Amino acid sequence: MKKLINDPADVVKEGLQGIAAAHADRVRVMTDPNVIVRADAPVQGKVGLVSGGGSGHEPMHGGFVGMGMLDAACPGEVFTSPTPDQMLAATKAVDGGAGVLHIVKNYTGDVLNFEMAADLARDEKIEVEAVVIDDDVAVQDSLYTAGRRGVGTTVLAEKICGAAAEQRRSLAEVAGLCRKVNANGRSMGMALTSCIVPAAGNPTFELGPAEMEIGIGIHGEPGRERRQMAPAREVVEMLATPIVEDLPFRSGDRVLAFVNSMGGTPLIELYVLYNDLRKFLAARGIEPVRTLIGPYITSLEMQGCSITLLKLDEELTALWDAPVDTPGLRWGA
Amino acid sequence: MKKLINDPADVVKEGLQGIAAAHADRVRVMTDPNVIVRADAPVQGKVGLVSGGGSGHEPMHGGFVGMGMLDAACPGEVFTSPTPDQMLAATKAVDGGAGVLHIVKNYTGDVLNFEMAADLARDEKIEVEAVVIDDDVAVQDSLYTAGRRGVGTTVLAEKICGAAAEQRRSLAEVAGLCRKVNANGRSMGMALTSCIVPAAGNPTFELGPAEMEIGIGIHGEPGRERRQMAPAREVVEMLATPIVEDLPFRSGDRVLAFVNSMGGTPLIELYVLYNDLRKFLAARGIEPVRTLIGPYITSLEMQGCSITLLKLDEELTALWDAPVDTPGLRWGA
Amino acid sequence: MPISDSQISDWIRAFAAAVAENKKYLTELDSAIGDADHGINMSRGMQAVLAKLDARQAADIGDLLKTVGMTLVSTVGGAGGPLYGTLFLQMGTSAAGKPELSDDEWAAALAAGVAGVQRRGKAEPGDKTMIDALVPAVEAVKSALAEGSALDEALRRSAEAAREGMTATIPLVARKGRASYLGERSANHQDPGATSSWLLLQAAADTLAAKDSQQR
Amino acid sequence: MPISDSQISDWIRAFAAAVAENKKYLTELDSAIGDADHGINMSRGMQAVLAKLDARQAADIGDLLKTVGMTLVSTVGGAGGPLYGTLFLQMGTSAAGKPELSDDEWAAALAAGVAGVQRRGKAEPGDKTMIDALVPAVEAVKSALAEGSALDEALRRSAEAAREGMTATIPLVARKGRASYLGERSANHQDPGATSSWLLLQAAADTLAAKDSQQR
Ligand SMILES: Nc1ncnc2c1ncn2[C@@H]1O[C@H](COP(=O)(O)OP(=O)(O)O)[C@@H](O)[C@H]1O
Ligand SMILES: Nc1ncnc2c1ncn2[C@@H]1O[C@H](COP(=O)(O)OP(=O)(O)O)[C@@H](O)[C@H]1O
Ligand SMILES: [Mg+2]
Ligand SMILES: [Mg+2]
Ligand SMILES: [Mg+2]
Ligand SMILES: [Mg+2]
Repeated sequence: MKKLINDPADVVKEGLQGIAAAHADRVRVMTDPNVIVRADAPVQGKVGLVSGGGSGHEPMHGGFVGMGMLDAACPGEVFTSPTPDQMLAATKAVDGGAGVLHIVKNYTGDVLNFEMAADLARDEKIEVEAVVIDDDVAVQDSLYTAGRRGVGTTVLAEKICGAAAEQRRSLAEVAGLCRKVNANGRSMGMALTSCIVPAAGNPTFELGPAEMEIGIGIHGEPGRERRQMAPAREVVEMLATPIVEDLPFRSGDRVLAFVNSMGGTPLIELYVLYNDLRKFLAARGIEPVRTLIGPYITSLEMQGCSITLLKLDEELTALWDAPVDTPGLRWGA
Repeated sequence: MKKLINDPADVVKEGLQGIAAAHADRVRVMTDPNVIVRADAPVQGKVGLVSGGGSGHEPMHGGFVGMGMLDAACPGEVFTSPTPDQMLAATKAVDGGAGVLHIVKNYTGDVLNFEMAADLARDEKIEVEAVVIDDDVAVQDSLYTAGRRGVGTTVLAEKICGAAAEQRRSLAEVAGLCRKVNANGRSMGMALTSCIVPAAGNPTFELGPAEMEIGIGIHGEPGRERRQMAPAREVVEMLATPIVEDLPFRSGDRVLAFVNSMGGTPLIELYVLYNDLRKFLAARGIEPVRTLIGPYITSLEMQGCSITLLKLDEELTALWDAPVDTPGLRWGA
Repeated sequence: MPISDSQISDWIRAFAAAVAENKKYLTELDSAIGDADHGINMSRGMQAVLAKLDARQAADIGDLLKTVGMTLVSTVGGAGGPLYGTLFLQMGTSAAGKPELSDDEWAAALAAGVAGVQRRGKAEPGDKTMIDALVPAVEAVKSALAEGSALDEALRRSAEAAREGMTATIPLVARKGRASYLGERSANHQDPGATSSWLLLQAAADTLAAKDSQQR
Repeated sequence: MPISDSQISDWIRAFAAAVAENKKYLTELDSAIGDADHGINMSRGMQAVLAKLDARQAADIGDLLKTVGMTLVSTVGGAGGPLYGTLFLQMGTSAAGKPELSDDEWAAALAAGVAGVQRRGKAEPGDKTMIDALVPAVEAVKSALAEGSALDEALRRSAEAAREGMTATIPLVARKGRASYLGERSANHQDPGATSSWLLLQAAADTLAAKDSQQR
């Protein structure tokens, strides 16, 4: 296992200490339980935004704490959802009297832990709403699954809801907006290599030198199918076709196109992919009016990518463009 | 070779097309010869900033074109310095009447090509100054080498000089500032894995499963020595000790600490490294008052990191904090 | 002879030991159809539980079980944390204020715990989850006691039912949890959660009944 | 019998062919002590030169050589581009306006080209660069002609001197270019640039002299 770490058991703790020290101007890190909080939390009169999930997806979620995005993030162990006491502590720390929104990725663990946390917070008289993000078209949404996973759209929802909360919109409005983003966002991912969970020490799955895994999640779990390596333009088609067909995205739609690295894929490849994606979209009359290209929701050092499309209207576009000032996403501030 | 590309020969071209499409609001991409230019270039009365180098280091340099940083970048083939005609075209495109600064990384190829370009530009009556960045302490600076390589400090110099140029400082002043940044910045890098140049198709060097290469450059070239894998805190010591001793950085110094991924190392590991770096610095009384943590000057998908320290004074700090609006670095705008 | 507070402690310690011993095995089962952490997570949680038990002041069994539940909830994470946490929390509620448990009170507590897991996770038997081991275990202990079996026999039958339920998950296609994303690819693998649940019931048979017969 | 414009073309084409043939070899030499691109870069440049030659209008030799130089400068990049570009540009200046070259004019043009490379790259013989092949080649052609040798003999001795210079780079520790970063680790490897320079001089011996003797 080749990693720039010390003891595998200390990765999350030391990573948090690093974040705390590097971004002391923006965030405060609480330990026992672990929570990353906006330095100026709670912001009075503002809906508090809390998210969280397993570690190993950096910059999500801790890197998105700050003005215009999250008020707090709860980092779990690597790829393991955090616990209710973290979420409760986060919720209490960011409650500015206007209620708290939990943005939850749809995994059984995340959902159950956030549910317990919301119950506990309500016991303490904090108004809490939860919205579950489930945008991964690789999972058949049916009675026979735990539902679609929450992936790339989570980042976009956190940004957009963060902007709305800064405008002092109500908890009901911000939650409604979060559901709207989720309803209009679709994602799918793939891997060229597995990642290695530090505590496990070896790759979660094995791929041959000419194989790739299509429809993966973000926890190193196996995907929908294994295929022979293909050129970027075919990979884009494999990912973008189910995305576009699912919503469906139609000619004339204006979208935010998000090309994400799973961690080990470098930027130049993301631009090659985006070049193929824009052609794919152009052929269908879909216009990418905003882009986000880089490693934003990762799986440790996994090589691979995911594509997310979010259908934009004027409201979402304006909220996307609004200032944001976090370690991982920053503009206008 | 596992890469998300089409034909290896088209990586640079398609990457540029992707950049052009993704960031049309900020940059314009010229082809034949390849140049990435600020959308609003030339900015009248402002010193034009041009840099360039081989591709494969993204976001450097193309991702740093925009308000407050570069006016143009010249992308060469992967890891091969660009050609004088690119640099000439860039220089002409950004000349707003106040002269043009070439920020050149110290590699024989980059230096010679930029020299020829400067001669050609002067023939066309454009005032050109060039500053060579040579901050890599892994190279013994002596009569017996081509001198130190230009690495991480380049990113910082581009940001800081870009801010000074926005303030309409003169060419002499901006060039002087660039030399000052170079004089106060030191870097060193290491690799856990080799990268694969697309046109070559196999790793530039081979490392055993428990080996790492210390003192590498950014082109997949071998480093100063090969060692057994070590914990992050020891890696930090191996890199930071020669950096601190070289300038030297002294107790009481305020620095910008830049922990960079070579491309394949994920953010969580950079934070673990930064956590060890801040302890290393604290033990020496050196205070990191600004941080930059992420993949900013990369070697394709190489796993590894580099550390850069820049000694700050008030002038440099203020220029670092000034607004910047590029695809790769953005704040305050 | 009722089940004592110290026997419940022994049961928890025996479960912790079984989880530690099977940490790699549980994680391997989870890498085939999940995310390769079930053993790591449960073992982290049970180590925390052991630390709590060692530091614990004497109190009633309800209190003991709630402490276990709370500790699991706040240290395990993932799906396993809230589910096992709920199991012990609900058992604790059922046993609230009791310094010892009769056979029927044990069966009632277990049933309450498993019902809590079902309410929280919404899984039915056959969904390929821990429920496939837990529900048969509750039924077995209840019907054994109803038939007049002694506690050791009832616990033995309960653990045996859990083992069978666990094995029966192998051919199933998962409909809950992370394994459900795999669809048909989830068949032919044993569910990790059902496996840890069997370890829990087996630990009960080994500790509660063993002491019970010694003390008889 | 002077060297004609079409012989110079043949020389360039022969060099392009030799570079294409040795593309992998040159790149391998460069991966040992550089960045694994010398063959790729030179071959990209010489392919561009061939395209230019095919499209070219008849003009003088100076013009031809300058076209080669400009094309290399704008297509090769790295250290090789400006250095080989300068070589041909300076040869072109030396041969400006000439429809054919006498033996001495050839030697003078080559010397001017190599002097240009030295001015640009500041390398001395012994620094483990292309200069180690080029400087002996110039000296050899000059002294052969001074001794009264025919052109074919002079070119042969020039190519032979380049080959020896190339081989002599093997034990050297590099002091210029990318290989210098390796310090002592650069010894025991042949310099890629010196190798391509030998190919250039060998191509001259094969083309300029061969035709020369046929036409004599
Ligand atoms: N909805 C559910 N109800 C009951 N048990 C479940 C449910 N979802 C998952 N499980 C159980 O949880 C186990 C996985 O636990 P664990 O690996 O700790 O959590 P995660 O899936 O979050 O990584 C599964 O093997 C399954 O038995
Ligand atoms: N200063 C110099 N003067 C002359 N030749 C040089 C100099 N620096 C490098 N070279 C030559 O250039 C060759 C490398 O060329 P190439 O690989 O194309 O460029 P780069 O080093 O930029 O990748 C070396 O083998 C050496 O012969
Ligand atoms: Mg998990
Ligand atoms: Mg090169
Ligand atoms: Mg799991
Ligand atoms: Mg080279």
